[in-house]
Amino acid sequence: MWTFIHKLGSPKHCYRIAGYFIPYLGTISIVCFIYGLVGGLILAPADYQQGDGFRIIYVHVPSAFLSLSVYMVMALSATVSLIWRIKMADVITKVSAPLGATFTFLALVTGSLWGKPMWGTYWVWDARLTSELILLFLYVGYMALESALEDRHMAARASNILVLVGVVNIPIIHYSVVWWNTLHQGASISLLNKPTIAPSMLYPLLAMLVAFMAFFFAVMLMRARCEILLREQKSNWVKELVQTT
Amino acid sequence: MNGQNNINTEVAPLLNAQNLLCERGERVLFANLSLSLYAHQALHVRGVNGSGKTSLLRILCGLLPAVEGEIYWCGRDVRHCQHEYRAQLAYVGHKSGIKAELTAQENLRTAQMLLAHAPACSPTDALDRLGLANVINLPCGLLSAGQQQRVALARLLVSGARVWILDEPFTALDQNIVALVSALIVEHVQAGGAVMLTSHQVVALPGIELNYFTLN
Amino acid sequence: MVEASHKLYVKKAVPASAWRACLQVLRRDLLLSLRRRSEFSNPLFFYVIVVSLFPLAISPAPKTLQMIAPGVIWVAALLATLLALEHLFRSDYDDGSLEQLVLSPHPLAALVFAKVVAHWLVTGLPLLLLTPMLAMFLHLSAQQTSILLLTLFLGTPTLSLLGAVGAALTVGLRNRGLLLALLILPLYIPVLIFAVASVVNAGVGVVVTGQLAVLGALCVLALCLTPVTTAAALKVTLT
Amino acid sequence: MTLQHFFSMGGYARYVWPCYGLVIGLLLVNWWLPLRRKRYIIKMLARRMAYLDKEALAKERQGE
Repeated sequence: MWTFIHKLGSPKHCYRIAGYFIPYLGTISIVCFIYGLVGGLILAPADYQQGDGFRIIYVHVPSAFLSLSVYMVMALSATVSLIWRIKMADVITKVSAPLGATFTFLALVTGSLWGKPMWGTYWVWDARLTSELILLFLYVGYMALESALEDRHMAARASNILVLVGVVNIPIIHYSVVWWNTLHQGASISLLNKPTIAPSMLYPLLAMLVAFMAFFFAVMLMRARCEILLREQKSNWVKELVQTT
Repeated sequence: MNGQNNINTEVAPLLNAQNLLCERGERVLFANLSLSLYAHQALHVRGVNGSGKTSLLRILCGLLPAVEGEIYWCGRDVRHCQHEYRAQLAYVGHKSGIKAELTAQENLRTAQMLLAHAPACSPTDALDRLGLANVINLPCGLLSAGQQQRVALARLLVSGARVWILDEPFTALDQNIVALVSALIVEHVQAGGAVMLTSHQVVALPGIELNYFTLN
Repeated sequence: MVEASHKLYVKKAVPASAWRACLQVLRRDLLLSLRRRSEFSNPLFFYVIVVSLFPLAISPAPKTLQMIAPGVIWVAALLATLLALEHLFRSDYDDGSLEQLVLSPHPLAALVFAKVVAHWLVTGLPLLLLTPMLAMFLHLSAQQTSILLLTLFLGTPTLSLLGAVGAALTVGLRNRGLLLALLILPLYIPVLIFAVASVVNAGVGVVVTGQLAVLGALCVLALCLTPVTTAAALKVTLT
Repeated sequence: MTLQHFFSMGGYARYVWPCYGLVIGLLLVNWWLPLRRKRYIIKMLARRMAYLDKEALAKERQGE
């Protein structure tokens, strides 16, 4: 086990391992995506309350879930990088941020599009939508700091610290927003609590969740490979690789 | 004390660095560089501009983490004796570290408090030794660059640290002040301390033998 | 040539303990702020100006002003603290005394905490002293004003402490003003929510001890966690 | 589940289809970007290495 972790430290090895996993993750994500789409859009019965509008949850819930779990992945790799000083963890944190921001943006847009038929307005200061919005600010702040610092090592370590500060604040922000929401709008049903889910509705949702997760890891590893090539361009394994392709 | 300072290399060196590697941006400044500094020793680090002299000094005083390599203080890894290592080491870099609005005395009092080691001499004595007696109560902003550099060097006396790491200490100093500072360095080395400095001028330290370390 | 006979090590003073070093850093920073008044008076003028913009922008009617007053004062205080955070490490970074702070054997977290306390005394406290006047501008009742002062007293240290982390992360940058706001404002949201809520509830006569307790908890959390984080951030960005 | 009903999404077509379109669109873009970037990096590194080799060659010839 230890040699495996040690191997992860070497960029050459990471590049190869990432290359090995990408096709598998890609196929998983495509298969689950298709099943989720077919199941969600066609097979699942319409919701008695929201009619067919509820089908947006097959896209909204996975992206909302992903927006938070990507931040957790970044927090994990930031901790690994700060404590064990594995340089590859910096690569993972850096490449995951734009993906996390994309998922958060998707969650916001699909949430507001779902809100229109239910509540009549595009933007509703619902607790979860508001914390998604703040999460988007955290992502943007991370990416801004990462790109502002020129020196690569300093940029990585400083933004790792910011991610950890962010991860401590996420639950605080979430619960203060939820409390603030109940204060002003009373305990009205929150837009996003899932209606009672029949199994035929649930499985496509789980499939979409798996599809999104597999998609995230596949694309993150692809971006990581690009970053590794750039960072190790002077080492000879990259030179050989460039010559062979 | 005879002219030749006796560096007994049996005892562990005050400061010892093993195969350091330093990068700036994508460029490797130096790789597996080893260096040791003994008590009673003055070391002149030489190298062309951009050869990484300043980075080396900053690595040795703990400001800049080396990409690879270990640093030992009196034989023990720096990470285990942080307190003593930092208390016994004083660094004067390109930036003087002097607040312009404060007088020289106030600056030195803060510097004195910042170093846990028993302060050697009071701020006024240190400023006397550097010939700054007449400007003690002036805000440092009004002092000339040479005078501000001397206030920074006075911090070394006040701190009582055993190892002095000086980055171009003689810039902006005129001849007799350079002699004054050299005398202080000699006195410090003879009293058992160690000095590591970089300088573009010829460094004349009468009374002690100056070792060289060139960075290519 | 100064004759070198004068013994260099004159007398053995007592070694400075971490506590006295922190006090000295605090005293030095307060002295510096007194000699550089513009740095801490600007955020205060900004605070007053921003608050007095709102009656012009929205409406001078006491009813509406009373409704928006807590939010306006708190957002203005937030932005004023953010403005003042620029100078927390910047001047020390420029003249190199931040390096001396990092090189000191005393725990950097304690020294940084002393600096943040000095910064709070120079910006947080004056904000507090100005607030009664601004509360009067916006027709706040005495009860609400007292609760507002209490929330500011509990909230501004948290703002300074959290802001210090952002200031440390962006100390080396050129265009850091906006970046500091982008990094730190999301982290200010819980303090803003609970503070404004307790002032609004106080106006309605609801018991506000709960919100104040949460504000106190946020303050204590910031007191414990941020000095260490700021020290780590300084060590990273100072190389 | 007639085809016509499917497209109208029970009257919510205006909200469901833009959502799915946007999601699938953005995911495809995110999938395609690294592919293009990797090709670009490989080409750029190849060009840079060719340039360095040429320079080294030129220096050798001067050396003789």
